[in-house]
Amino acid sequence: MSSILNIVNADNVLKLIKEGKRLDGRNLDEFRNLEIKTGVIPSAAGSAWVKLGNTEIIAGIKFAVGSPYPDSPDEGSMSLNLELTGISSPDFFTGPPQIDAIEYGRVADRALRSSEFIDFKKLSIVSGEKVFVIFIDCIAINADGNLIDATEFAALAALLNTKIPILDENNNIGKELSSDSLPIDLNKIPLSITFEKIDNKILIDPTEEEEFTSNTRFSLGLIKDTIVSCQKSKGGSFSEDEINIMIDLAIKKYDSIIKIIKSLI
Amino acid sequence: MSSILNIVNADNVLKLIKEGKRLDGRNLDEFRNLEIKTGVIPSAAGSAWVKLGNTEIIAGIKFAVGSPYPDSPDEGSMSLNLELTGISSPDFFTGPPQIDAIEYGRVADRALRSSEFIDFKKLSIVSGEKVFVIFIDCIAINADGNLIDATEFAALAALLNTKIPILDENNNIGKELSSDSLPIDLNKIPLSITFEKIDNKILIDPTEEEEFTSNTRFSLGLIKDTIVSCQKSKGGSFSEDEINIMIDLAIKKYDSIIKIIKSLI
Amino acid sequence: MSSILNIVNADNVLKLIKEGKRLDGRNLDEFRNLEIKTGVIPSAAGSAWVKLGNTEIIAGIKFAVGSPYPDSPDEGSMSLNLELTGISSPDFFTGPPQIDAIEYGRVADRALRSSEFIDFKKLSIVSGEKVFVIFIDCIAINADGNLIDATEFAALAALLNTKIPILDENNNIGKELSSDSLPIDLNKIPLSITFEKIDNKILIDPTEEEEFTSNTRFSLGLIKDTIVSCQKSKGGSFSEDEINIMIDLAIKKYDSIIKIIKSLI
Amino acid sequence: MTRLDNRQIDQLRPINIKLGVVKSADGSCYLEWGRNIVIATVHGPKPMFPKHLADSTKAVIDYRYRMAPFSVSDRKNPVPGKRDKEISLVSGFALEKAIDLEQFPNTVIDINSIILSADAGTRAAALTAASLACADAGLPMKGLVSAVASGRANGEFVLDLTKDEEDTFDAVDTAIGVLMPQNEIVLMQMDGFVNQKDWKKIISVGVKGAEKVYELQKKAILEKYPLEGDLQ
Amino acid sequence: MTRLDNRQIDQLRPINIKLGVVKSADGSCYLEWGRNIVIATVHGPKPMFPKHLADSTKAVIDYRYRMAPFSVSDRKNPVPGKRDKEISLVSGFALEKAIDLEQFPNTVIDINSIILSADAGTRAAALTAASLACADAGLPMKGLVSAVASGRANGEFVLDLTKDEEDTFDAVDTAIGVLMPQNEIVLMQMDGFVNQKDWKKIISVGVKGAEKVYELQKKAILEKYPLEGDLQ
Amino acid sequence: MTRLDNRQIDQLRPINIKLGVVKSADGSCYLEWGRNIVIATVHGPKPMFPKHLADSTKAVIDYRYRMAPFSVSDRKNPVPGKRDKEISLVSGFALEKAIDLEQFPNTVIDINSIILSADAGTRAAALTAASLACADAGLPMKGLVSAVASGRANGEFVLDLTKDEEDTFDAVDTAIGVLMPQNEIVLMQMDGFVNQKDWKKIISVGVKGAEKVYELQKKAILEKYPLEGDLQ
Repeated sequence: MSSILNIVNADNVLKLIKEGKRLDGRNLDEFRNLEIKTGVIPSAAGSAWVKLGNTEIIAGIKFAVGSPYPDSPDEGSMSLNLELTGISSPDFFTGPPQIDAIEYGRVADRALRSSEFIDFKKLSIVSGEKVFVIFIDCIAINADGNLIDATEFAALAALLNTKIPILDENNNIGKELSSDSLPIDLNKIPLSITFEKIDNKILIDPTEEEEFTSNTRFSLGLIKDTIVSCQKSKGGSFSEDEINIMIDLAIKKYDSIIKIIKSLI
Repeated sequence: MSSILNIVNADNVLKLIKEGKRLDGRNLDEFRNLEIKTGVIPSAAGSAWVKLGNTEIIAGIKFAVGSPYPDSPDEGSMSLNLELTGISSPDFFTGPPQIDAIEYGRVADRALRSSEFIDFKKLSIVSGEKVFVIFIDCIAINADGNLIDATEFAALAALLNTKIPILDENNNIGKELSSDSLPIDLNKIPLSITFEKIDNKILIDPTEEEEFTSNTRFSLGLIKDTIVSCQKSKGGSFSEDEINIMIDLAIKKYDSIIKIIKSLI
Repeated sequence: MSSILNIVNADNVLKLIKEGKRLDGRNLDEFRNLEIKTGVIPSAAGSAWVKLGNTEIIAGIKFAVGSPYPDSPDEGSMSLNLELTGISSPDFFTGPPQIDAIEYGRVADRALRSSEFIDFKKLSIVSGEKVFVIFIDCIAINADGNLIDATEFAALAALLNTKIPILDENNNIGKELSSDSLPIDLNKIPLSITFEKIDNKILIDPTEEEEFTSNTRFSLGLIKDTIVSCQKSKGGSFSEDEINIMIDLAIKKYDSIIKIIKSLI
Repeated sequence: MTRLDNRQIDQLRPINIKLGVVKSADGSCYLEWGRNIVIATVHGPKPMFPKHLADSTKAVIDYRYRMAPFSVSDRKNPVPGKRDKEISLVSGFALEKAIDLEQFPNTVIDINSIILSADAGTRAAALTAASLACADAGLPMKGLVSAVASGRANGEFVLDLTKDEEDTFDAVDTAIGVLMPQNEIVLMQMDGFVNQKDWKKIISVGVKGAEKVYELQKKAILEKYPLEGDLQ
Repeated sequence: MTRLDNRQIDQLRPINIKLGVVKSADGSCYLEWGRNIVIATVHGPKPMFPKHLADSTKAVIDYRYRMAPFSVSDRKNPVPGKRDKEISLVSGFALEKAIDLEQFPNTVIDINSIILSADAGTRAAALTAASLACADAGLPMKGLVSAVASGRANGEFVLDLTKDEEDTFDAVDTAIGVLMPQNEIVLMQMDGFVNQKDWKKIISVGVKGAEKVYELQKKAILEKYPLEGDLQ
Repeated sequence: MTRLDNRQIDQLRPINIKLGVVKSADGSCYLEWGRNIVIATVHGPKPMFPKHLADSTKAVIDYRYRMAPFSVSDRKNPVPGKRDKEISLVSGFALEKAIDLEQFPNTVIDINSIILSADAGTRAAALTAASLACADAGLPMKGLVSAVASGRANGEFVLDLTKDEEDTFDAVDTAIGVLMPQNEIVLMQMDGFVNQKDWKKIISVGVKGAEKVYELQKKAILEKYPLEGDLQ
């Protein structure tokens, strides 16, 4: 992060991109290798360890019992939190969440939330009083670009791997997990797909060097060809055409990645 | 605030004050022009926009349902908060309240509170359990001196303009406002009147330049000739005689200002 | 704290220690004079003012009514907090607790807690719902070394001096104290005994100069010859033999100090 | 087909702009947009402290979006939350291309927008006002950021949704900020559930809507600076 | 007419002062005032960090008023609240005229007062003790700040109210700090409901009460510094 | 006599070590210890900011022990608590003698350990992993810190307690960190209720257990650095 290496490499990234090439040899529209292991954390109700190239994120799920929101008295809720700590970079501080972690976490959260792939109505315990709250905690282990998508994939994989805890007689979370999975609609699994623009070329799944070189980011959340969320970020701009191109590209990518995610179930 | 302009002007303020004059031509015991608009914020239960010379404060009222204090189980309560943010000055930080905002807000709050012009006993909902809490949030839009009085006037005007919300079946705040005003005793409306001392001259309603030049402040809260609060501030001192003079001066000023406030009802 | 005096004195401390001597003339295994006054704070339910040489700590006890922990529904609880503020040193900040205060407070707290000398089962009010919470607030008035032991002694003395408040009809803390002392087992009173190592010599009850000179600390919590807690701290090391020697030394010291503590009852 | 508030589907709510309202600021803008009320101020450029946050090649924008506690239905805690921080971040980014920041290396430009009253579309209103406050401050503008929300409500593609429309069952809401007259998209945030074809339509509605906002922005600038208006 | 605690209406509670009680501080004061107990310490002057907070013409006073968690009826949260911060601010101001700050440009003087036990009048007790701690620190004093509360309880104008008197139905409470022997008012805070004539009387009672506090302060200084006492 | 999990009383749980797992760090270690999972990383030495925190004679260690929110039975708040801070402090101290810090004056070495899954003995596991991450970072090591818990459960003196053993009625738990091969105790924290004779036995069991941990640490280093292993 922000190391001298990035500055040196920015030059190389830029030179290659002019020829439509990338430092790691990928095509502009090619994702890095995606590896996912689930059930890696025995203490969690669900967990996943995602490697997207050299970027690594661990997601763990815990349940709590909370009050429902007044406008949805019969629905559980969820909360996604991304931690960028000193583990993954000397520049990340331990302490209050910094702005990058807030943005990345919120973009990943919106993709999951808007898709409505979890049926929160089935996570009510006592109508109007007690519901399940799903805590999705994501921790960056190695930061090499595209933390948004890696976070979203890790959260997804962990949720798909989750078992709901057994409640005790007072409707509190017990020590054991049941055999029940989360009420998930497998036809509505949302993916986050992130682009950067360098020298007017759009590239997918950026590395840290590419992010450092680029000044324009676009993230989409989608289910097949249904769009559920988006975020334009950083100081550059896109034309309407470029937005449309990225929409089409993201839709094309959905199938290959969702296959990897669904293979975990 | 603390701009080079203030330093330059301090000299001029000082020169003029020796002749009993002020930079803006006012007499020492003269308030700036006071303009108040109420009902300016559709989302608030009451609101006011105060212009005192170039100083501008917006106050907005919201209600919440809370628990009463143990020693007054049948009384509602109120909380005044002043925000000095980057909006009104590059020197005000967004974030935790800084010491000026705390002091000004507390001085204004004490004037309102000690006067007992609101009958909090009529703001109980369920005895000992639920009461109305009145939140008075004041935001400085332009800071040109005497934020204490401007804040107090804005809070007052907003309270006089407030309608109590309708409660829903569970005694929670509903979306609509009733036609009921706050239970206010119009004979007990307190005003804050603030003085600064420059070169042993007492002046009323200081501008920012005057505040910058002065090292001694005195604020009074009063209802006609009844005193309800006071605050001496900054590093200078007053004689007992000077205090008595300011008390008399404040009482003289009460009528003209209360007329403006009451004209809003 | 961290004054130039400490740097100068470090040299002298070191020279003397080579001859087995200390700057204040004590033997290596000798505590400073310990004076304790109890009942010094009329507003507290129990209090003590401890002077250990020039180190002075005031401890005050307050009760609150709280919920029991889920795994001990019939037990009260306690919380020890040490404040190192600007009162005792220009280097202690007022504000969030700094790391030294956290460590010293936790070491003192563990000695008290592990000893189980307070019968928390007798501090239940309504089984599973309401229990007494004992707040032990310790404030450093003068910091001249060994704040850990002085804090623990002050907390102990205050607890031994404490009267339980009378509850009102709603089981809230009333204004008056009863004549009931805390349910304390006088055979289980734990003492904290702290050592530093300088030039391979072990010394007990260090002054601030000695702490500044030393890079290795060891604190024991014990009841006669029963060990209830320990903490090794700072950047140096001990051999297993040295640990054993300190255990024996601490046990030897227990009687003389517990006599002073018990004389307060 | 008209809407709950009788607007056409591609019609903006009434927008009322006044520049230079805050005397102590270098630039400012008061903006009413339907029931939204925003004030934006600009202070700077001024030297950046602490210095290690400065950029030696250009001015840094420090944009803060805030909601007054009384601007929403239930009183909002005045401490900025994650949503406020995220909106501040991406809105600050959106302003970067509108100002010639290279003219002021090692400085910071403080831009503050406060929502006094909220009724959907507050980030767009705040950004639109902030862009005008920058112009009012005499900053060297390359263009204006014109922002608006577009989306779907009750089966219609509509411009500039109200809170009631945001709460419909099929609502899609896309906030779009466009650098004008260059017509470049500098802000875009969306929540919803919509097929790609429809969403592209929504974006198109939004971009066209931003042009309407731009016309109003230009008009407001020309009103205050009749002789200098070089943005038309 | 005497009071609940049998005092005359213009009589102070018993005050007990001891200087130099905190060995590590440059100056200190232990003060019992009725059931109030305060310790005040002074550290400095010392260089101010960070430097941009320093004043190149004089020393800056950093005064902190704190209440021990166990000093009041219900345990007080140790995190300073708005009341603590306000009292710290105005009390620090009150000390400025008592010390020749111009002798120490670019420095800070840390003054800390902690209330160990509270029974009304704590800000006055803390300020009185702080002023003595400054003298004990050998700072160049122009005078002492002598503080006390005066007010009304049960229809009487009384000096130095207790908590019980503060809680009477017609209570008025005015904290007054006077720079002595100059007789200048440097602190004044009031809450109540009282006509101007009566309040002027209360102020007068307070100023006279401060003189009584000053006599006790002088005595305490002379006890510790019998030869150097130039404040009588 | 064996234990709940069939171990011998002086037997460690299975330990699985992998060095160099975090690409962006200067050194790193993944460690499974029974059901505990830890990752430790090292960044540095690098210049210390702010400078007044630097030590002109040696590198400063900034060690942070953290527990992932999902590592324990009830979700842990991600904000570090007093326990986290205390463990970070004493564990950082424990590493000081293991590294030749004098080689890097005015710098800081950031060492982070995060507990991903917790089942008793997490501070020992974290410290053991941190020490290996330092070696992996190529820091000039004087030795390794080998840490383990020893104690009593159900009347037996046992090495490396599990959570179930910690919860027995007579449990004593002593975390011990030993600088190896020097055999110096650099960390020791204990809670319990045990006579001195038994506790000395427990310490002895712990020190011997640390040697076993050291053997596993050496093995892991030799696996990754077969030619350079000068720690055997």
